Formats: sequence, C-alpha cells, structure tokens
Amino acid sequence: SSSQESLEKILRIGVVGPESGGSAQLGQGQRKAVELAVNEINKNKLAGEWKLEAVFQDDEGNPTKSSSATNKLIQESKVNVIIASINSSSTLADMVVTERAGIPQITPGSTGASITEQGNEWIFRTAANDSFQADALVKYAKEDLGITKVATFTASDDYGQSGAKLLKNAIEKYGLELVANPTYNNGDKDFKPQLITIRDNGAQAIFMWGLYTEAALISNQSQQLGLDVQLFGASGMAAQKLIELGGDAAQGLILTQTFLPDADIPTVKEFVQKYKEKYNEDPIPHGAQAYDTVYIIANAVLKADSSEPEALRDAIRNTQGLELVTGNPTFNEQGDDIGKRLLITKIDGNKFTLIKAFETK
Amino acid sequence: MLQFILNGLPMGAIYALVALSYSFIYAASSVLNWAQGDMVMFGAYVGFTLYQVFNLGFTPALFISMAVVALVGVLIQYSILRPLRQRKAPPINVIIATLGVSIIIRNVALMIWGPDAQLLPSPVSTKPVATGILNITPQNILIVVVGLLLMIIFQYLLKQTKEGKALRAVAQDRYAAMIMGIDTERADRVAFAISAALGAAAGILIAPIFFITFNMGAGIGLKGFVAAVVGGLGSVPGSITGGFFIGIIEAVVGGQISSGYRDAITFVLLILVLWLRPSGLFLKKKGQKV
Amino acid sequence: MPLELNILTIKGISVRFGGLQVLNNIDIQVNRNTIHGIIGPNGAGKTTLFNVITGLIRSDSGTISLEGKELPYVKPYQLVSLGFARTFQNIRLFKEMSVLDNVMIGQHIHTPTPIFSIMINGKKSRHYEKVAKEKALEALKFMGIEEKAQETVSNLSYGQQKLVEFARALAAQPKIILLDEPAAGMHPTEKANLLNIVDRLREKGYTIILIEHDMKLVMNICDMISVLDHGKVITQGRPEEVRNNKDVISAYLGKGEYVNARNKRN
Amino acid sequence: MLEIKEISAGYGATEVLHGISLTVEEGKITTLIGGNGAGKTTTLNCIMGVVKTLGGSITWKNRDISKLKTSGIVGMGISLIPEGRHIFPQMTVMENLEMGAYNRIDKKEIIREDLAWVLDLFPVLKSRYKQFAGTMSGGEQQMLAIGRSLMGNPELILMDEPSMGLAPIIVDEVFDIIHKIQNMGKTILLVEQNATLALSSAHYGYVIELGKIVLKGTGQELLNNPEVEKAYLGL
Amino acid sequence: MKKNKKIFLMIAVCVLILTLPLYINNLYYLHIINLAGIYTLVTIGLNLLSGYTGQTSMGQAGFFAVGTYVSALMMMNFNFPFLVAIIIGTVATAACGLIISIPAMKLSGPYLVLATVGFGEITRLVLLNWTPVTKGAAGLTGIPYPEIFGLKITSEGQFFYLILIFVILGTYIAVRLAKSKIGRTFSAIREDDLAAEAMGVPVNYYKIAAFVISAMFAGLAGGLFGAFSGVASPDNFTFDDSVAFLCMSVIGGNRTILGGIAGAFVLTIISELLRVFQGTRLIIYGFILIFTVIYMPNGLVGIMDNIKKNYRKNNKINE
Ligand SMILES: Nc1ncnc2c1ncn2[C@@H]1O[C@H](COP(=O)(O)OP(=O)(O)OP(=O)(O)O)[C@@H](O)[C@H]1O
Ligand SMILES: Nc1ncnc2c1ncn2[C@@H]1O[C@H](COP(=O)(O)OP(=O)(O)OP(=O)(O)O)[C@@H](O)[C@H]1O
Ligand SMILES: CC(C)C[C@H](N)C(=O)O
Ligand SMILES: [Mg+2]
Ligand SMILES: [Mg+2]
Repeated sequence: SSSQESLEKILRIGVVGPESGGSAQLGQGQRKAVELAVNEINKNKLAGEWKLEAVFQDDEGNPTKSSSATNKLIQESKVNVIIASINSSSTLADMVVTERAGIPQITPGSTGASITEQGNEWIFRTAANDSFQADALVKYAKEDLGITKVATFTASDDYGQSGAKLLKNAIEKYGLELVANPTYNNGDKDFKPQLITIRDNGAQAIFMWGLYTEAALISNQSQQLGLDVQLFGASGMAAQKLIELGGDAAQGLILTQTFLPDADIPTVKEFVQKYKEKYNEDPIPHGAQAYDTVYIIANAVLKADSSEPEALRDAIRNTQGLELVTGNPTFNEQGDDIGKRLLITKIDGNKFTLIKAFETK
Repeated sequence: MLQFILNGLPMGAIYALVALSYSFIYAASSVLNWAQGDMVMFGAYVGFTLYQVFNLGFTPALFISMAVVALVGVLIQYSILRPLRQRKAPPINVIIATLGVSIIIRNVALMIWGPDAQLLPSPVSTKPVATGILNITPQNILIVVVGLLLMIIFQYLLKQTKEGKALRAVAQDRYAAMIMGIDTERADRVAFAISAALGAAAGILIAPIFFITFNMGAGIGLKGFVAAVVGGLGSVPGSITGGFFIGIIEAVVGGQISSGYRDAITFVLLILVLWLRPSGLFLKKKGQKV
Repeated sequence: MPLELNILTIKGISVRFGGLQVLNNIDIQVNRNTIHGIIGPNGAGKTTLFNVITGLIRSDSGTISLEGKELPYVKPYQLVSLGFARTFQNIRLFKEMSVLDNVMIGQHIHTPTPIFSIMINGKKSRHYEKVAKEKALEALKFMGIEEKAQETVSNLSYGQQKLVEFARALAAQPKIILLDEPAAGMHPTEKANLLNIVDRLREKGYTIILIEHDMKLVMNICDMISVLDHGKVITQGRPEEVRNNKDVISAYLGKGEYVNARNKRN
Repeated sequence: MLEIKEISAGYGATEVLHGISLTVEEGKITTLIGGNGAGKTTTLNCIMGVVKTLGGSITWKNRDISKLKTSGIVGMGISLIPEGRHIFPQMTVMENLEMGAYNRIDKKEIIREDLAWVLDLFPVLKSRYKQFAGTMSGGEQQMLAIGRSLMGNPELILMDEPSMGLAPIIVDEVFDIIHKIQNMGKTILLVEQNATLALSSAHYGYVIELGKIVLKGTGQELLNNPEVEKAYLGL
Repeated sequence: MKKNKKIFLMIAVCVLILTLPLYINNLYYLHIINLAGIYTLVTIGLNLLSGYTGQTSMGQAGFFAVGTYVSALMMMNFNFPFLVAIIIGTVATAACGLIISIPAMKLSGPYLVLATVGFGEITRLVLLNWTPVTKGAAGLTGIPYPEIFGLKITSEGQFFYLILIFVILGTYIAVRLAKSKIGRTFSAIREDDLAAEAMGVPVNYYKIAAFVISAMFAGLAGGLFGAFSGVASPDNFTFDDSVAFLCMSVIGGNRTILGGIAGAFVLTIISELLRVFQGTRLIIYGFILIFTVIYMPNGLVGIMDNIKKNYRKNNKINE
C-alpha cells in the first residue's frame, strides 16, 4: 500500500457509531455529517494532496460490538485515524483498542467525564463540554431568572449521570437549593411519578440532562401535571425534533448548545445550507461536531503531511486557528476541545432563539 | 400515595392491552411471540403514515392499521410458525424465530421511517381537563376506554364463542383439536392476526402521548410480557390485572422509593409474585393430574 | 395376621378434591412377597391411592406404614429410597432419551455421585457408571427388551414403552413396586409376557401392588385383591372370593357378557 | 363405504405402512387387530389425514379423501376416538363435549339433544360436567373421549382401543353402545387389543402385522382361525 | 485403520488450533476468535441449563456481568492477582445462581423466562445505579491486564492462549458433567420432572445445581471478558446480550456441549462478516436466525449429526 500512497496520498478515517439500536439517530447524524465533510474536503482539496476516505461501521450502541468494529477498521481497513463513538461506554471500549494500536481517536459525541481522565494520549474529544454547560445554565437561572429552588431530572446513562454531577456542583457553587434529583432510564415513557415528587418538593426549575425524546415527554407530562416550572436542558437534547415533539409544552425551554442552525454565524449558515441541500433535513448538533471533527483531521494531515499515527496525533493536539461550525477548536492536555462556542438558547415558536453566547476559552 | 396510584392507571391500561396481545396468542397457539412489542411499533407507524400521507382521521387509521398489522401477523404465521410446526420444532426455536422477526421488523422500520421519533397527533386533547390529584386527559380516557372495550370483546370471544373455545382447544392439544375438525393452521393464523391487531391498536393509542420510534417495541413489549405473565399467560382478566398492577407498581416505586431502581424493584416484586404463584395471579395449575 | 408377613399398612387414608371425597377411610394391608391387586370402577380412587402412597398427593388423614414404621410426610423422591417405585397410568417416560438412560435414571438412588471422580473421569465414577449400566441392562433383559437399549424411547411402540417404564421402576430396586394398569393397551401375547414377568418378580421376593382392569390377568396373578368403589374399600380377599362377591359384580364386573365371551374361548 | 387401497405411510424416513388395503362396509362393524406397533393407529391417522399417505388412495363416499385436510375429513362425517384419549385437559367436561360438535352445522336444539343422549350414556360425565377434564380418572377420560366423538354425529367412527383402561362393566357398556350406534346406521372401524371381544362383535375383520394386512375374513372366521387364535387370542 | 485416521485427524485439528495465532496475523480476526472463545464459556453453561435441564434462561448476561464486575473490582480495588480474582468472581456468580434458582425452580416455560429476564435486568440496573461501587453508567475503566505467574497477558495472541486454556478446561468439565449421571439426570428433569422425582431424583437440588453451574460458567467468562476488554459498563450486559447468548446456544444446538461451542463461534463470526452489508446487516441476521431454527431444528450440530448418520448409512451400504 505504500506505493499507492506515494501516487495518491490517502488518509483513511474510520468512523464508528450507533447507526442502529437505541441511539441510531445520533449515529446516522454523525455519518451524514462526516460524509458531507469528506466530500467537501476532497472536492475543494482542503487537505492539500491528501484525499480523505471514510469507512463506516455500526456499533449498535454496544461497547463490545464497538470495539470489534474499531478493531476491524484498524486491522482490516487500515485506517489512520478513528472517529468513535457516540455512547460513552462504546467510546471507552474503543479507546482500549486505539491506544493498543496507537491510532488517534476523536469522539465527537461522548461527553462522559472519564473519557479524557485516563491519561490516554490518543483520545480527543470534540463534544460539547458539559461542565461549562452546567455552569452556564445554573448561573443564568440564578442571575437572570432569580430562581432559588431547583430539581435535576437526568438520564441514568453516563451522559445523564455526569450531567447530574456537574449540575450539582454548579448548584452548590451558586448557592441554589437542590430539592429533588430523580433519574430515569432511557426508553422510559412515564415520568409522572418523578415529576410529582419534584412538584411536591416545590422546585421552581427542572434541569434535564438527556436526549430529546425523553425531554419532550418530560415537558409534556409536566404540563399535564400542571407544574409551574422553568425547564432547562443541555446540548444532548438540542434538536429540531424537541420542538416538534414537545409542542407548546416545550415552549420557553432553555438549553445550552454548541450549534444553532439559525445562528447568524457564517460557518454555521454554510454548513446548514449544504447539509439541507444534501439530506433535506436539519443537521443535529452531534452532526455539526462530527463535521468539525473531519475538518480538524483534514487540517492535521495537511500540517503533518503524513498519515503516521504519531504525527497525526501531535498535529491534532496542536490544532489552531480553525473557524469551524461549533467554534475554534483547541485541545487541552487531556484532549478536550476547549474552543467550543457555547450558546444559551430558548425555544420560541418553531425554533431556538439565542439568549447569550460565550466563547469558553 | 393515592395520586401515584391514580397516575399508574393509563400506563396500566396500555400494559394491559399489550399483555392481552401476548396472552391471546399464547392462549391459542402456545407461542411466546417476542415480536409482539414490534407489532405495537409497526401499528403506530402505519397509523402515522396513514395520517401523514393520506390525511386519514383517527378511527379509519386505527382500523386500517389494525388490519395491516394483522396481515403481518398472518404472514409471520404462514412463513415462520407453520414450517416450524411442521418440523415439530421445540418451543425455544419458536422463541428464537420470533426474536429474528423482531430484529427484522425493527430494522425495516428504521430504514423506512428513519431513526427519529415521530409524532402522531391525538384525535382528542392530550391536555388535562382537570388537574390536581387526578390528571385526566381526554387521551388517557380514550386509552382506558378503547383498551377496556377491546379487552371485554376479547374476553367474550375467547371464553364464550365456539371459535374462541376452538382456539383454546388447539393450544391444549393440537392433535385432538385437529381430529375435532378444527383447522389448526387457521387457528394459528387467527391468533396471530388478532394479537397483532391488538398490538397495533395499542400502538396507535399510545403514539400521541409517547411518540413513535423504531425501537419503542423493546420496552413496551417487555413490560407487556411482564404484565401478561404476572397475571397468568392466557388469562384475559389476568392480563388486565397484570397490566394495571405493573403500571401502579411502577408509579408508586418510581415516585416514592427510587426512580433509578424502579424497574429493578418492579422485577423483584414480580419474581416474588411468581414465587408465590408460579402460574401468575390468575391461573391455577388446573387440569393436571398424574 | 403375623406382623412379619405384613409389609405395607394403609390406615384410614382419606383424600378430598373440592367437593369430591375421592378416598374415604381406606384400610389395606399388603403382605410381603405377594401380588396385591387393586381393582374398582373408573374413578374409584385407585390412582389417587397410588399418588398418596408415593407422596405425590398428601392425604387429609390416615397413615401409611412400611414394615411397621409409619411413613413421614416427605418429598416423593425421598420415598423412593424408602423402597417404593411406580409406573404411571399415562406413560411418563423421558421421551427424548434412550431406553438405557431411562432405566439408569431408575438407578438414581443407588448410584453415588462422586463429583471429583466424575471430573477426572476417575475409576470410581467409571465403576459406578458401569454398575448402573449393567443393572439397567439386567432390568431390560428381565423385561425382554434389552436389544432396544440404545433406541430413543419415542420410537418405541406403546407396549414396549410400558415395559421400559416397568424396567425403570425395577431398576430402583424397591421393596414395593406399584403398577398402574400395566397391561392397558397391550397385545395379548405381551400381556402373557407381562404376567410372566410379574410372576418371576414374585419369585424373586418383590412385593407388587397392581391396578388393572383386565380381570383375566388380575384373577390369574393376584394373591390378594382389594376392591375400591367411590373411594371406599368394598371388599378384600382372595381372587375367587372377590370374583363372586355380589357388590363387586354389580359395581365393577357387570354381567360380563363380552368378557365372558372371551373367557369361553379359553 | 370406506375403501383403502394400497396405502403406505410413515414417520420421517421410516415407512411403517407398506400397502394396506381394507374395506369398511357401510353400517357394519369392521375390526382391525394386530400386535403392538403393527400400524393400526397409523392407519387410522391416515384415514383422518393426520398422517399423510405416501401412496395409495382412501375413498369415502366415492371421493378420494387422502389429500384432504383433517378438518375436511371430519366435515365428511368421519370421527376418531384417539388412542390415549387426548381430551382437552384444561377445559371442562362440557366444553370437551362441545368441541366434539365443533364441525356441525346442525341446529342448536339437535346438538343439545345429542348432548343429552351422550350424558345419558355416561352418567359420570353428567355429574362432573364442570370438572376440568384433565383431573378425571383414566377411565372417565376414556368415556369422555368416546362421548366427545359421538357429539360429532359422525357416519363413520374410527375407534382406537376404546376399551382401554375401562372397568369390565364399562367395557360391556361401551360394546353395547357400539352395537347401539351401529344399529342407528353408523359405520364403525374398530381397533382393539382385545381381539376376542372385537372379533366377536365385528362383521368383518383384518389382521395387520408389521404394516401389512396378513389375514382377513368375517369375525367368526377369524375367531376360529387357528393362526389368529395362537397369535391374538392368547392368554 | 479407522481409529488411526481419527486420531490423526484429532491431532491435526489440535495443532491447527494451537498454532492459530502464528498464521492469523490480522489481529481483528484474533480478537473475534477470542471474543467467541469467551462467549463459548457462557453458552456451554447455558446449554447445561437450557438444553440439558430444560430451564430456558434469558438472563445469562446478568451472570456474565456479575463475573466481570466482581473479578475486575477484586483486581482494581484489592489488587488481587488475576486468577484469585476470577475465582472470587466465579464464586460470587455461583451465589447469584443460587439465589435466582430458588424462585426459578418452581417455574417453567414463559414464567421461568420472565424470572430470568428479571434477574438480568435487576443486575444491570444495580450496576447502573450503585455508583459508588460500580461507577454507574460510565462503568469500570482500566481493568488491569491479567498476570499469571509473573507473565503479563497483553496481546491478542497471548489472550488467545489464555482463553483457549479456559475454554478447554470448561469444555472438559462440561462434557464430563454431561456424560455423567448428572447430565443424564438433568435431561430426565427436562423431559418429565415429575417422573424424575418419582424415580428418586431430588429435582429441586438438580435444578439449583444447573443454575449454579451455568452461572459459574458465565461468571468465569465474565472474569475473562473484563480483563480482555479492559473496560466494562452496564451497556455490555443488556437484555439483548442475554438474547444473543440464547441464540448462540439454540443455533449451535443446545443439547450438546459441542453445540454451544459451535453456536458461539458461528454467530459471533457471522455477525462480524455481515458488516459488509452495512445498513441491512441486522435484517439479514434476523433472517439467518429464522432460517436456522426452521431448517436446522437441532442446531448446527444436528446437521452435523445427520451428515454423519447418512455417511455411516452409505458406508454400510457400500461395505
Ligand atoms: N385434581 C382433581 N380434582 C378433582 N377431581 C379429581 C382430581 N383428581 C382426581 N379426581 C377425581 O377423583 C376420582 C378418582 O380418580 P382416580 O384417578 O384415582 O381413579 P381411578 O380409580 O384410578 O380410575 P381409573 O380406573 O379410571 O383410572 C375421579 O373421579 C377423578 O375425577
Ligand atoms: N410419531 C411417531 N414417530 C415415529 N415412529 C412412530 C410414531 N408413531 C408410531 N411410530 C412407529 O410406527 C409403528 C406403528 O405404530 P402404530 O402406533 O401405528 O402401531 P399400533 O398398531 O397402533 O400399535 P399399538 O397397539 O401399540 O398402539 C411403530 O413401530 C411405531 O414405533
Ligand atoms: C449527548 C449524548 C449523545 C452523549 C452520549 N449519550 C454519551 O454517552 O456520552
Ligand atoms: Mg387410574
Ligand atoms: Mg395404536
């Protein structure tokens, strides 16, 4: 294959994600965005002489399948870099494989705290930084809305649980009172028991941490129960679908995200337009992050001018000066992207409207 | 406490309906159909499509969807159960086959309707007409009423009509049923069709409040199975009680004890129930003698 | 009756199912090394009595004593080691297993389970297996079906299955064998064979309790007969006494038109 | 008239009937005797269409029924009292009897009359009509199986060892009933282990061995046949 | 002559297996084989429980999980050596088997299925929610590589031999059990537990034993799995995983030990091979399941048996 490379410089990107199973919507969104980015980069020669080639594998949201898929990509497809995965549990399993093989891995979706806490030098994360989100939300609730008694209502998966922890920290930090902190399992349909508890404890606001289906159901059911609370959420549930499914119950819901399709930012506008053209639907935030991830990789290979894993890894670590859809990425020591834009938005009518924007650096 | 119990009722009605579809097929064909939950999902999607593409109202959508999914049930019987029966395959093979069906239906739905959740608007309002302890929404009333109506109809069909008895006869002794002149193949077909239609009905009833996703069958199917078993598989009153039992336990445990351990506690309770009553709440081990 | 003659004493056994008094104060004594017939109309409670003796059903009152010792209320499997083995009115074999394996299950209580030796396929376990196999084959040979040893039970004819069940009971080396209608559905020559087998078992010192509706067989083979009707013992005695008992004739034997038609021929 | 011509049949790869031919005259009792495993039950199951024939033909009322479904065959007035009773254990006695009439399109009153008649034939069924059939004693179940089959008002009744497990007095009754229903104009094919009994009741008899008919003749002829005597009337 | 042939064939197969890592230099293949090897242990145990004793379990992932977590936590929190840790894990799993067998022995059919599903779910939810110990949804990371007598197992090739040893050991134990009085008694219980009881078999004890044994196999497999994958989270032990184990057992043939092995390997490998079909691969997988249970009612091993029988028949005719 080395002779081939000399003719045409090819960089193979392995992409692992849950294209079927419970989080299929995230995996498929990731795939579409990666395909879009790869096509653009190749068409416009944005990676110089390097041609990107993406190979996709489905992990069904199952960590064992995910690590098999990663293995296959590395061993059989001979990929130079891996984008994997969405579910934190899968990403953690994949990291064992990429570390062993010495291949850089970037996760555009997983937010689990432990991912970048292991001293693994091969992992990078372009997912939204949850601790900033939690902090910003709580701060906003206190300072701008004057809320004092709050409840958290989070998914029992890794995403929800690390969210719960971060929220709790922020709530303590800003001196609010946490009156209830129930959880739910993904796939649950009935949230009324927990909502009743929240209501009975007199919460003024509920901070949700999870995905849009459950968030929409929670909104609906809290309306049905006649709860008079302000709902908050984070980027995991930021999707047009939330507005559609939540109906008028979701109106006024405040959430943080890294990406707002309607934002008046050139990169965002361009991305949304191209995405809509190709797929005839709105991109999801994870898609935006995955899209950016491909650009980061393209930039890295351009800079390193090598598909050697170590060179790539170092180039990714030194990413600088890119104006991308979700911010201008820069990675810290642990591999977290600390250059993400953070937007506080509110559901208003048929779309999210911007309340506040932060640059998180 | 009381409000938790009351809030468990609509959920219970749905579980009961799904439980009934498990029970019905079991009562008539002694088959444990793991694809039952996916019938719920499929029914909901068909209803959704009828509404979206053809602009049909709730009632026609309900009936057409029941018919379409019943047809799927017949197809499963014809192409899978029949050859299994002919080869005298053990029950575990039937379970695995229906697992296969479940995987297929789920992923076909994913291909057709995509991974996103879809919304089927309710024919009535999903907003409460009265708040307070009792949160009655018209949709919940609709669920409970239509659900109970279907349950009563099926209890009558199974217990009182000649055809219903014939279905039970088939489950108890296929050979004997055959020589009574009962077309056992047809009985299987009827059982699959009816229980698929029941599942579809459940799907359309819950779609307006719970949305439709391609993998919604897994959760709802499991809960329905739990309800059917705890009540006594094959017993209509058992399924109804089982459904409400699960609905209420979930509401009470989820609200009062622990939301994270809710399902775990529910399952512990169920295992305890089975320990005390190994054939479910409503069935005795009857008609057995050495 | 001298005690040593007596092996099983059934005293005051009553069983009730819902509103139905199925057994009503049953008293039966079974003598050692005899064949004791239990006959009676359908539904008289014969099988139920067997179920009580083998612990599958608990009686409402009464006691059963084996060799003078009252049987405790224990699990059915524990009664096997006390010396009971039975067959069922509806054949209950392990259908998908070989004939030999079926009969070896009968040996269960006589075969130790040396876990360690089994694991290393040691001498001990091989020895026990060998013994169990030999004993099982012996029982099959006694029944005359040893050539079917490797056959799967479900491939055997009805009559052969009945013999396998008999062999399985025999393999438990019980003191008392309880046979529930062993001859039902059997071909006359096989019945003759069965009669022969039972006879030989008596010679070997076994005690057999037999439920049977074939009067020819019962009268030919039994030393004593108890007649049950509606859960009560209506009479007991030697075959010729029972045969001519008015109550037995009216409740059970009948005019014997058809049965007699056959008797005439022999 | 039921006419079986050269049928062969088997289970899986093994053939157990090798060209059986026999005729059952209308309104008569015909008996089929033979040792255990000879193929009697298989023959009856072939007639019922439960076991598919591999060759040959079965005609009833001038129609080849060997390719029909069992339900169709039952619909043509054929009924089987199966070996091993096969009652529906978790249905009541009454429901079992109702199932016997499943295929009838007669008026309800007529069926009710037949029900009364059957309950009179077997009083124990009457007194236990609410009991679950599975808890009945063996003999009671046999009576139920016979009664259930009569509920179908069949023209041809196939009986597979109807006397099995019955008390002598009931055996008498059952044979009385057999004669009674024959006198009502029904046709009977009787399989029995109790060969003497069967042959002395039957007009015509067949002896089957290892899946082949080896002897036939009137009941009396066979009864007096020394070969039959040796092999089937023993004991 | 014939015997020689057989022995020769066996030696050839052994050599082939033992040298596998030498010519499979694609680590991905080796990874899949290792994974299948671990699953083999689960399915062997499941075959003893479901195939032999007739106690269908849809909660085997629960035992697998307990084995994984207990072994891993022993190594991580208490620095126990690998072998000690997996023994503790296996014993803990056995205890779970014992607990679940108490209600389970009274149940059969769908009722038993539900109880086992319940056990699997309860286990998963405890792992998910008992955060201080299990680290909740994030699960365990950095499970140490096994070290046996000073030898550290890190590469796929080394894991291959480690797993192979356990698979051989497990198979040996299972075969011995299956061929002994115990296996025979298990089968009798499957066929008719009342008749078995009436023949002197303490049915309940044997049912308990079957549960405990199958749990131990799953627990051992779990211990290996944790060390092999280095991470473990509740997502590894879902109902779908229990179902997958059951499918392996049935597809391979659940009435023999060989069937369990065949099922684990074939299904694990097939589901990887199907990756070429991308989006439709799960649909194809579903069809494969259906096709197999219809046309191979006794599993893959049943087919092999038939071929053997036919072969013998033909040979007889020729001779
Ligand atoms: N579980 C039960 N519930 C109700 N009645 C029962 C039950 N078990 C048995 N019986 C009734 O008890 C009576 C005695 O039954 P049993 O089986 O002991 O009779 P049997 O003497 O063996 O008759 P047979 O000769 O016909 O086999 C029967 O009338 C039967 O219907
Ligand atoms: N379901 C079956 N599968 C395989 N072989 C069978 C099956 N049923 C019967 N056989 C075999 O077919 C042959 C004929 O059986 P059949 O039951 O017809 O005999 P039968 O004459 O009715 O005997 P019996 O008097 O014992 O009832 C026997 O050798 C039997 O082993
Ligand atoms: C936002 C979510 C998709 C995050 C993902 N579920 C995780 O485990 O990290
Ligand atoms: Mg009896
Ligand atoms: Mg027969």
